[in-house]
Amino acid sequence: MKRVKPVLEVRDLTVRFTQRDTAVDGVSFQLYPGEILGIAGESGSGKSTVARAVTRLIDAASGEIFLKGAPITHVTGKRQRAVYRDIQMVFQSPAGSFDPRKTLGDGIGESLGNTGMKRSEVRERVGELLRQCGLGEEFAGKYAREVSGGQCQRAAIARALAIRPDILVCDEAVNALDVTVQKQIIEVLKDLQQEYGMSYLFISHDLALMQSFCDRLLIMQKGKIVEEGTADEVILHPKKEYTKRLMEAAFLFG
Amino acid sequence: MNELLVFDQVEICYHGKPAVQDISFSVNPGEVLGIAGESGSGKSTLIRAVLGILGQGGQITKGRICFQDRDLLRLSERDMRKLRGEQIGMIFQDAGASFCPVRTIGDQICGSLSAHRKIRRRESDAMALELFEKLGLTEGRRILESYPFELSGGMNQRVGIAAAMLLNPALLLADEPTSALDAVSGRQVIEEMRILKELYGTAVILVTHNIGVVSALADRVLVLHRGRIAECGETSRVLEDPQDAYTRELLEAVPKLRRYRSAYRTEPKM
Amino acid sequence: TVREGDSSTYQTGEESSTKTFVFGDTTFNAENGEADINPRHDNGGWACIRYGVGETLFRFTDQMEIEPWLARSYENTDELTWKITLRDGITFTSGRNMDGEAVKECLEALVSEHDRAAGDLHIAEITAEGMTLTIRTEIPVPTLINALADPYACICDVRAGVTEDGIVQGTGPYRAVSLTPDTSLELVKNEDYWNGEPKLDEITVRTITDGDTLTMALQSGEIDAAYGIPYLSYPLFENDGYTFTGCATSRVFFGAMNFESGITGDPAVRKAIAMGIDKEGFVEGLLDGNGYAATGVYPDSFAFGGDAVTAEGYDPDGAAQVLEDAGWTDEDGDGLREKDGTPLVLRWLTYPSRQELPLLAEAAQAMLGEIGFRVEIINTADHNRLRSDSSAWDIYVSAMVTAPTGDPEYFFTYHCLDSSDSNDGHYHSDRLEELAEEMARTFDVQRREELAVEMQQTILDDNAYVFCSHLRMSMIAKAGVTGLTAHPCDYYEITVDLDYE
Amino acid sequence: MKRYIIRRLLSLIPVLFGITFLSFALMHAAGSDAVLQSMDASGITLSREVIDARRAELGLDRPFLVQYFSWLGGVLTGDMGVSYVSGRDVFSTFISKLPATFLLAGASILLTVVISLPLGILSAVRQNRFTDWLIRGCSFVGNSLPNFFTALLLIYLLAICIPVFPVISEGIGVRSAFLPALTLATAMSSRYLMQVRTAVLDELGKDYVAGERARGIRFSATLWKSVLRSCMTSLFTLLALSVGSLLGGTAVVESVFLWDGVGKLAVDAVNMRDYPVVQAYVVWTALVYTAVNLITDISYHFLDPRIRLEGGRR
Amino acid sequence: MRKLRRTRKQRRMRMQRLAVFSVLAGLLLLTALFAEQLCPYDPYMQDYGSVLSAPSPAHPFGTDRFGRDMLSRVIAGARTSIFSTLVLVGIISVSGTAAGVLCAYFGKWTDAVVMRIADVCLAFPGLVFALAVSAVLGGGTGTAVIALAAVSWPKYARLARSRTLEIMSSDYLAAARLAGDAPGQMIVRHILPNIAGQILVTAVLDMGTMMMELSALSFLGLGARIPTAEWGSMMSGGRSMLQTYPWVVLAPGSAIFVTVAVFNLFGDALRDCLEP
Ligand SMILES: Nc1ncnc2c1ncn2[C@@H]1O[C@H](COP(=O)(O)OP(=O)(O)OP(=O)(O)O)[C@@H](O)[C@H]1O
Ligand SMILES: Nc1ncnc2c1ncn2[C@@H]1O[C@H](COP(=O)(O)OP(=O)(O)OP(=O)(O)O)[C@@H](O)[C@H]1O
Ligand SMILES: [Mg+2]
Ligand SMILES: [Mg+2]
Repeated sequence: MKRVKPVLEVRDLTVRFTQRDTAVDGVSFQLYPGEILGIAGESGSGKSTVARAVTRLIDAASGEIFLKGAPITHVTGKRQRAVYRDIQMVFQSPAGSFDPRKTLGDGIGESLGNTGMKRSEVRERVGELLRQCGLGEEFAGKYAREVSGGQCQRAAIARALAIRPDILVCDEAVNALDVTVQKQIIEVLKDLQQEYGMSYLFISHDLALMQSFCDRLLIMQKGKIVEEGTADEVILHPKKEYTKRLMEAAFLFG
Repeated sequence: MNELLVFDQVEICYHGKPAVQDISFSVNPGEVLGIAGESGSGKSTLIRAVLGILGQGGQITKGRICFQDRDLLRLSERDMRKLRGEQIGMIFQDAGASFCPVRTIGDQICGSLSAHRKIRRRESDAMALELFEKLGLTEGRRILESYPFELSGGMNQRVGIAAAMLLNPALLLADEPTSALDAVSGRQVIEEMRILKELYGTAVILVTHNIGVVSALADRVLVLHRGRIAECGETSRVLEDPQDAYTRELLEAVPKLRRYRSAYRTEPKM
Repeated sequence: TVREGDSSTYQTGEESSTKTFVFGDTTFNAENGEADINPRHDNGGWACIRYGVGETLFRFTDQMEIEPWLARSYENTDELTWKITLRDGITFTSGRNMDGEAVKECLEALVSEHDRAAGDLHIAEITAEGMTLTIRTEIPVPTLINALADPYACICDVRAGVTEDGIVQGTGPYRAVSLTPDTSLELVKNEDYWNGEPKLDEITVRTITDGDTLTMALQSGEIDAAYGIPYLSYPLFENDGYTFTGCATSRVFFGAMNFESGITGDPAVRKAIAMGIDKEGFVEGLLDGNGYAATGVYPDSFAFGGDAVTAEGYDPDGAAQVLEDAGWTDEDGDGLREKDGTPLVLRWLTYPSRQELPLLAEAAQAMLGEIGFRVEIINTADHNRLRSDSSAWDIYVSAMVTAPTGDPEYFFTYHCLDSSDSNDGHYHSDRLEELAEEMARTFDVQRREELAVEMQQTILDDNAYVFCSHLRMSMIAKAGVTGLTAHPCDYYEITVDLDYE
Repeated sequence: MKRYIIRRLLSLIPVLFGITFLSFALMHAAGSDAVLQSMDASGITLSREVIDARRAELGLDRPFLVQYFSWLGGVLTGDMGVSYVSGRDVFSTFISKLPATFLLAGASILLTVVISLPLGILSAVRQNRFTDWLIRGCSFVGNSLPNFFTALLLIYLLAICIPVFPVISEGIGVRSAFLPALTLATAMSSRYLMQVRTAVLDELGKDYVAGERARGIRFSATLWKSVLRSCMTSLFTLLALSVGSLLGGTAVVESVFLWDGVGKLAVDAVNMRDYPVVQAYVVWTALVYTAVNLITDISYHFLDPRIRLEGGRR
Repeated sequence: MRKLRRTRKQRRMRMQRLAVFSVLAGLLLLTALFAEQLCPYDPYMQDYGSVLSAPSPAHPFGTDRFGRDMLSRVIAGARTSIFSTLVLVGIISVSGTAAGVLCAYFGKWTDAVVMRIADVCLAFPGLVFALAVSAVLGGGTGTAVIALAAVSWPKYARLARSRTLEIMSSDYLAAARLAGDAPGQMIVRHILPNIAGQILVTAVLDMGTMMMELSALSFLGLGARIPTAEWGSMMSGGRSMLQTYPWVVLAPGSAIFVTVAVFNLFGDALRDCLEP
């Protein structure tokens, strides 16, 4: 592939929640600028855990993570916060990722406020982001519990895009959405990628969607990467039995 | 008379604000009705209204909902309780959360059976095991002895279906039974519902925003858009020749798995 | 050998022939130093004598005069020698005969084990000869006979020893069979009592520290007589169902002035305080008549007490005038007097464990407030440390027994002299020192009484102390109980006369 | 599990150390001591020499730290010293009074559960209806009554107006235990009842309640079989936590009812500044309290399958 | 239709309830504030002429053993009792919450040390503590407040700690971290607002309990200084009069009851509205 430096590189990442069980076991991959890397795999295979580890929300037991060539495996404090200018994430459960006592607008504008942007500017930008993700501006004043799951997830995507990170980690970001909205969001993501050269780490179990959206695919099983390749390669010519089973199921939905 | 469930000009409000309006449709015995639509369009609201479990702040403000020619809105809580489970079953989006976390599955299945008929634990276990087998659930014994949190999401979902089906209801309400699941488990759930439909002739209302699921299972499909019915008709007709603009949009948006050459043997059943 | 008491002798109505009696008492507890009835242990003698187990060689009459009890007579041969003849035919409940030897052993054990007794008696040597006992003291001790009437001098059989629970064998009308500290004491009749036949077969003394519980226990009939019922519950018993007995004791509520203080160092202020406290009002209004307004150190029942002396009477206007004359004036009209910029703030140190003390403080606060004082009450359990710091208080108000041995010297020795340990206010009077010296040398009872009056008058004239009230000791019994009489010395409760119909 | 218990036991050590040291230090700071205190109570003035001699006898003249460590050393070798006041062995006195207190505490916990569990549940189920208001009203009354007052009221009603129970306990027995236990239970119930109500209300809002409703299960069955079982652990914890205030309460109640237990002993000892007894009491309360909470924590592992099977989440 | 009306009515009732109880609680506070102006008599004026007189038109709650008007004393006591309770509850809820949040947030040894201290305080008999504190600092309401605060804060620390831990594992806190919040910001913006409701409700519900505990100390002479009117000490001071002069006990007793009830119901209503 391209001989450019990866924006995100993960080497031998291992994460343990308990002493015995290893949630992620020696995972390595690279994410190149402007690339969309998909991670698929059955439930509990460690997809979310990878996402949380690369965003430094949980500590890796071993292995290394490089962001634009710089190691971020163990950064803390200010430097960790600096990392979040480059990398953002959309969480799996939309409702739980908004503070129940803050409006969606507050949540979306939080990162902007932290960069020192003025209140009024923040408000404007929030409105813009909401519109971009297919929501009306009035949603800025609503609380997570007052909107449906899909609406909430769109707000979460707006939040992640607010400071235009270089890397966006989407943990099943569009699964809760109905297809029309899903399509709309995917369009937004594609536009952003084209415009700013953003890279995505796209976690999903919707293979059809991934086939059309992702450049490369990783298939995870029990914390390990079992298969890796371009989206078409993996989907159309799966090598492992596990991947085949996954595909078989996916066709049913298509 | 032959309609099992009839919605007649129903309007449902949350805290006085209408969530769905002017909904009329019916379900015949043994028929699978798919309800599709964008999120927030009121799909869950409709089926929760049938069981009268709208929760805080929700109520039916207009129209009638009739089940087997009985107006559900006029039934006493007591009669309603007899209907629930026995006549109308329900599968939740997150079936795991609809089981009590500190009792075993077997215990709770027995509990829901004995709420409607005299039954002993051994009998209920036997019935459950038999159904599990029909549904292709292996390790039935272990499941019965497990707590909900010990089972994976897919397992919980399938147990939820089984628990609802054990009472052999005339109508089964399923609220996004697959959306929380990965493809493998989701597929199993769909398989099972098909089996049930064929075995028992249960009518099903299936709420989902996955058109694939709708096309795999539903006889008829109802498309909701912003709380109103956008389109309603035979599944094949709606999918192939959508009349409504929104339905068309919906169908176009569905990502399709491209299959260059028949690289893969398994044909989708539909 | 010791007879071990069995704990379950008491059973209500076991047999109609057995006469049982339950006496409830708030004071029979370790807090009062009465953990048991061993006279050599703290104030155990109080319990020993009160509950009719032990008796002393001498006792007090109702007029607080000394009379022989286990002794027949005494003779003061010289300043250092006392000859005491014992009564014949008395046996301890252990069975041993009470003779000179037994009493000698007992007193020797007492002075070796009981610090206060040793300090009072100054015994150099005791010799016993049949029924006579000769006591030689190290220094002249005019109050020796009084000290022998103190409860600690209960005569017990030392050879019979003390059980683990603290039971001793005395000569009283009842014999202790079992004792649980802070809970109960079981007594049975002493069949061989020397002074009449005890009327009751079994007595239980229950420690009921909580006054309200005691009240209700008497109401419900679970106890037959009680000591220490709160005054405010008295109306419940003022009917035919109950009888009262009470009299003034030498326990006095009094304030000691601090002579180091800028406030109470001023004689006018002291005088104003003495004049400004309405003792009658306190006694009538707050103690509901269950106390006696005090003039001096001792109550009426003592020959040298009561009206034998004079003190400032209640006169608020006069008190105000005294202050006014001394330059304590209220310039700014806020009701608080000041002199040279010093406000008339009186720090009133007292403690909560005796419930009447805070009441007195509160009453005085209002009374003295009328005449231009501001009274700051320091009500703390830590008063003993505070009072030794003379910069921390102006008046220290406590409740103390002033004549435990019936003799007047005790109070002055402990409270008023330069050498007194409790003279924390550093009161000093040349005249008082002189009189005290004379008192220490005087054996003549008449003269001692005169001295006592004079000494009291001295401290009262200096307004060094203000005596507010003597405590009335009361017992309430079910109607039908006879022979239960309150005694001014507070020592005698259960006697051979106690009976009920 | 074993490791968990061991870890909990180890964490007890600094706690006990802290408690003993603090109490020792504080009692000293509180001024006065057994000797002076007995002087106040009896009203007999003692001379300085007598006071000093007695203090020396009790070892009260030694430096504070020496006293503390000598006491602590004794405790570790099973010797809690002798009472300054009665001169008895503290440890054996304590042991002899423990059963009475345990009986009382046990009885009041039992009564509390019997009173507040059904009422709390009823109150939750009938939220904001008349029954709820009535029950809560009673709980406020119970909450506003100091222990001593409840005690007097109960004695007055049940021993004097209707003489069914004795005022002063006739030894340690069920009949005697009833009134003191009821006193303690009144205070505890009125608080516990509200906690039960809250816990049940919380639980009633959970998804599975709707789930069981949809399955047509009778509400009463849901309540007894699922809701109660689910909130059992939190109810248990709350009950265990309230053992703390129960232990405090026994002190007052035992004194009023003359119940010959540790609480009464402790109140007397505090009044008397009888350090060895106070120390013993403090250590004892702390031990029991910590033990009760330890047992509760461990019993979770049996009560709540979520914790039992996940292996010690905390 | 019927259901609709009921739910709407319920919502309205809930707001009404909050309004009613906040008005009542406000009234209590006002009484405490303007106690001096409201007293019909001087609450400290002794009158041996009418000692322990039964309730009458002149003295609606009767008089106490000093002949002071009980109604005036109950009103005057509102200030001491309610304010000292407010201060106490304020101290313990704020300090306990702070300790709990910091423990949960910084974990490790901070947590271990602070929670061990909390264990010590929790298992410590309050009476001993109160005795000592009052000896060192002298008696008075302040002392009692300090003594009680020392043994009651752990409850809040525990509550705050467990809630904070719960919040810390939530996705929205992860989102806040991703938004670049510093620890302080996260605590102030997300953790505190989310636990505040529960802490507030607990604190309001604690008012009654704490009022009782304060009065228990007054009873031992460790609380309010003589002759300060304070409900608890008035009640304990009158304990012997329950049978003979019941009004002396019942007047402050009912004042405590009313306050406890009002604050409890206010707390309940507040919770219903804060956490639907
Ligand atoms: N906070 C946690 N504590 C303990 N174990 C955890 C935790 N989070 C995840 N795990 C475990 O780690 C493993 C991987 O979980 P992860 O959430 O990464 O799976 P996933 O692939 O995202 O699954 P899904 O598709 O269901 O989201 C699972 O076995 C899970 O039980
Ligand atoms: N408890 C509630 N209180 C207030 N509004 C509600 C409540 N539940 C749902 N709504 C509103 O009602 C509308 C319909 O909600 P519903 O949950 O039925 O949507 P849905 O079609 O199931 O969406 P999704 O596919 O996201 O689950 C939405 O606009 C939602 O915001
Ligand atoms: Mg995941
Ligand atoms: Mg829904």
